[in-house]
Amino acid sequence: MTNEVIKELVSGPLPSATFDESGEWLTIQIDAAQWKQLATLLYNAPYHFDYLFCLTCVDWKTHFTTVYHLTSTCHRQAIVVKAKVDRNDPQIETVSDIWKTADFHEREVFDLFGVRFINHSDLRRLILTEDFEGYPLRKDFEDPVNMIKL
Amino acid sequence: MFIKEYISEIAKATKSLWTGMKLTGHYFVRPKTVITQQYPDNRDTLKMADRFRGEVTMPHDENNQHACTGCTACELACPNATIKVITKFELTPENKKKKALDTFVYHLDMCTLCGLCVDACPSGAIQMGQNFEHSVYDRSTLTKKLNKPGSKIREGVE
Amino acid sequence: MYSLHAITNSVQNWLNARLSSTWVLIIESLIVIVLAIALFAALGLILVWLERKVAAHMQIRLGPNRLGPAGIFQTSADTLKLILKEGLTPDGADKFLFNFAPFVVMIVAMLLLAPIAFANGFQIWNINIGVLYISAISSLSVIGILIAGWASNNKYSLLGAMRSGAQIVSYELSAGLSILTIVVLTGSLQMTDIVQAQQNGWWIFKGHIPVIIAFIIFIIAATAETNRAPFDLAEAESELTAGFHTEYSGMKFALFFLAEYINIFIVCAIGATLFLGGWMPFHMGNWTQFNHVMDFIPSSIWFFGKTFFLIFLIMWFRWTFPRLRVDQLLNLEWKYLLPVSLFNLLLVTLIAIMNWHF
Amino acid sequence: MYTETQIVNNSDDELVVNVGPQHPATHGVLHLVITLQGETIKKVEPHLGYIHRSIEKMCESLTYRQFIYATSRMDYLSAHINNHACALTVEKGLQIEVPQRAQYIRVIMDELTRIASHELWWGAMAMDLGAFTPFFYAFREREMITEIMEETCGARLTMNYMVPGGVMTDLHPDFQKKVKAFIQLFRSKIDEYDELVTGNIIFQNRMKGVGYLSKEDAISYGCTGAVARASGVSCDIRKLYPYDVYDKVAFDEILETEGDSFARYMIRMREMKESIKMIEQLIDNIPEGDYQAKTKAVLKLPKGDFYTRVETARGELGVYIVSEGATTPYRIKFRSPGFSNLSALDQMARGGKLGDLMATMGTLDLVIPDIDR
Amino acid sequence: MGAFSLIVLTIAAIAFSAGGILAGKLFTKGSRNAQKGQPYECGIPTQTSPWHQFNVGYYLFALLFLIFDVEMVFMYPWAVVVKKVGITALFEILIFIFILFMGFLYAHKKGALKWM
Repeated sequence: MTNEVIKELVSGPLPSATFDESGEWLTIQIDAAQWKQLATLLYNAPYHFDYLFCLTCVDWKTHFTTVYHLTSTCHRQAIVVKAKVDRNDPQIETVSDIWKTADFHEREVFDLFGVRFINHSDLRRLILTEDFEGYPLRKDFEDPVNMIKL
Repeated sequence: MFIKEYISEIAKATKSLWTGMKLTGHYFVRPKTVITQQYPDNRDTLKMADRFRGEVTMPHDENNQHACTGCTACELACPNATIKVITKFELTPENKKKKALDTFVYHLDMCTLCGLCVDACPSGAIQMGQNFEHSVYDRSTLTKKLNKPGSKIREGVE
Repeated sequence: MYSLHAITNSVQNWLNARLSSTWVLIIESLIVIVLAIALFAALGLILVWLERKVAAHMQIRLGPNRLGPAGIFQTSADTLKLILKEGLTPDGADKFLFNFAPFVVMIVAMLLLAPIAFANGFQIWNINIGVLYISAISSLSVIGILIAGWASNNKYSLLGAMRSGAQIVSYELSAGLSILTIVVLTGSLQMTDIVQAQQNGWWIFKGHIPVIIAFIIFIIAATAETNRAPFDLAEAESELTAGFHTEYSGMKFALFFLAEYINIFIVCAIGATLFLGGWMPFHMGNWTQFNHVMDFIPSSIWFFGKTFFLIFLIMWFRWTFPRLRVDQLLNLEWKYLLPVSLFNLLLVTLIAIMNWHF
Repeated sequence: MYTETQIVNNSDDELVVNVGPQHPATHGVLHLVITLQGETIKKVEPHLGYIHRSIEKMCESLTYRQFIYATSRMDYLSAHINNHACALTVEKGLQIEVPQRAQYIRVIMDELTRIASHELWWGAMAMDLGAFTPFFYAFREREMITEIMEETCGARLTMNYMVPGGVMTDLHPDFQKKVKAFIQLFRSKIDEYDELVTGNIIFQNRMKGVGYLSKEDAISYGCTGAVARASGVSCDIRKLYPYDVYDKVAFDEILETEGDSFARYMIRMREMKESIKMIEQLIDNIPEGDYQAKTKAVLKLPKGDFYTRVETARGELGVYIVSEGATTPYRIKFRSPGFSNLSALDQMARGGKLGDLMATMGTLDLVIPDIDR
Repeated sequence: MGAFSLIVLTIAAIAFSAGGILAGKLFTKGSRNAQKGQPYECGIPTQTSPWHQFNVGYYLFALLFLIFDVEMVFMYPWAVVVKKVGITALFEILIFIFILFMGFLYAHKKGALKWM
């Protein structure tokens, strides 16, 4: 299975998706709204990206991108999906119903970036306390007590 | 058959338990196999590995000279801002101003003993010491001045 | 040759000659109280030290070695530390029961001393139903644990107490049945009779394999009844932190801790009496010379030697095996030990009736 | 702290028990909220963050040479492998060719770390099950490894030995001799482990059929390492995506299919033997040459993102660096194996007894700083 | 010393325990605060009281124990005289244990020994 096949598969239902092959793996860039559709597409046969091995988020100061690293345990093909999320109202559909591992990872991202995952069954702070204010991994986060500027 | 299975099960279980007991019993009757060290008692004979990273030291030779040029490479290499190099300007015999070390401040309480400073030092002025007994009653004593009072840079170190 | 029996007799005669019978009784009671407390304190100190040493040597380390030679004063120092600790009662606890529980446990442990024959003729109460008495009293200790677990108002304690209840109650059956095998062979419930019956050989040697099986079952049940690993589910520190005594601190904790060790001593003493001949020296058939040498060793040494051997065995278990799960624990009793010991009892009965034992 | 969310929705016969953060079985500050019905577990809910140091945020302000030291503190039992992963990522970005000698050294160190980590796991897991003695036996052999490490790397736990381009210093002259002596001793001692624990009937009963995780669930939960391999998921990064000289070593990926605690246990026990085999193949063939490639004093990764996966003692560690071309990473993410493995704990423990939870947790081999980062 | 020893030993136990606890009280200066009085639950404030009805599943074992323990008490007098009575005693106990064992098997079959 080559990148071309995946491209073809994705660009059919999602014509606005862009592809980037400069990195190690094929990267698909989409908007947050399209993510759930793409995720379902990728998970289902015959490509069966059944293994979400990394889920994270990057703060680009103007917007967030949530980054999903997917692979298939039978085809061993890895791809990266980057979904662009609005920074002022960060929300994206959850995929914890497709990949259970996303449950914890999404909670972590919610905790540290403040991205809300729609329809997540149990979206609470995972690492920080419930009454913590701010999202530490955002670039504009300031903690005058614990952060030392070098 | 049920009874036979039942009995063989018990026999197997007993045997497996006995194997374990034999092993612990084996060590029980052999006090020579004890591996623990009597730490404060063996302090004199305790030899740490040469490369053991216990603390950052600055070796001085018999003339009270060190090799630090005050280039602050270690300060830049340190991930935790453990090292603060304070420099001053000294006059060389040719009456030129030359940067030299004034104080080498080392915060042992912030040091993670990663050894990056030693790796970065171009003149080999600092080394990792083998001392590991760092406990003190007052944290402020962990801020150390590594260059000895009145020490000078060794001749020929650039 | 001196013996404890002679000493007690002379003391009694000396007292009788000088005082009225009431005063003799009071003074004797005082002596018993002092001796019992001294025994408790000494056993606590020695057994804890011994346990730590045994554990250490099995775990290829030295164990306590700083305080006194081979660290024998370590436990004294620990006791001192526990005395100096504050005995806390949690706010939510049932205050009366919480403070009452250590007393129950201690009283039970103390009462069990009564019928034990420490040496030839050295016994607090030569009760004619000694074995039954022990069965009856020892089952009371679970009440102390249940009270402690319940009164603490702590979930770990409660779960620990519940487990302990099920466990002690279950294992009492097979302990009782293996004790019964000896009763069947001896035909008496009195401790002294049982010891006397082993004059020409200990039951474990004369009773063929069934008695050995009974002995093994007794040791297993004794380990379980004293809440020792691998049956320490009531405390199971990796599951329930400290089980039923989670909330206890200071001397109240020390009493539970002590009671555990005293109970070990007592069950091992009973085991030694029933199966290993109590204070009876080791005799070999017709080797008169050898038997004389054995007789020369004081009976109290024999008794304590055998008891400590069994204690060592139980410690050996503890430092070798992982803990059982709670349902496996009950399975072991109800599916293996109980049927086996019932069957074993029948075998022993047959042996006893046919006089097949030596 | 978590009060509001938990109290409610307890039916009458349920008991909510906190296990951790101060609990003997959690080996650190993990906090599990357990709903019990009698002794049967209805739900396990992990609460994290007691040891969160935000290493990812810290690394954003550290240069590519500096940030590696911080990763030794994540999964401190496989510090070498964490450092290795970071070094590999930087090398991938800079396209540095690492000298053969360094590659050999790295792999040997990784495998020694894996053995040391598994030894500690073995002892700690036995302790969870109430057997104390194995811990000391495991430490006896582990001590030999830490001493070897101390001689060569200068530290016993947080080594910081792998740097971009190779390793920090050359091997100690005694290294090969000592490793061989260790291998010889370890082969005899691993039989003792089997005698004491593996064959023990109580232990087997505690482990078999406990904490079952199906293959589908293992994949879905993103489990890696021994946890996934015990369920039959082939996921050994060393085999699938070999890095450094792993493609030159003959070794098997250990797989079991039962998916229970005992399978996870056996995987790790067999992995130790496999690691020994790998070290034996490499130790005599370390090529002469440089131990570090020539690199610039200041490293700058090109713009882009780089992802590296390595196999730590606990599973797959992913290092994801987003670079903007500066001397420090723009964003760095560590995909830690323990985090995903922990998320499957609820699935595994449900319906078991309280004692089963400890057996399951023991075989998950959780290192809390790795989960919290 | 006779049955009087029970009282004596009880007094000894109480003296020992009370002495220890009082000695502890004597040497310690207690301080109290809200945290100190809380039950220990790994450092987390406890949420539900343990004093409410919950299913432990031990009660069946308690019932079984009751049956067996009572039976065992019957066996003690039998055990004492078994040698004197001879072979009849064996048959008697055979019947006794048989009935007991049938009950046990019944309980086993009914699943009473299975942990719920």
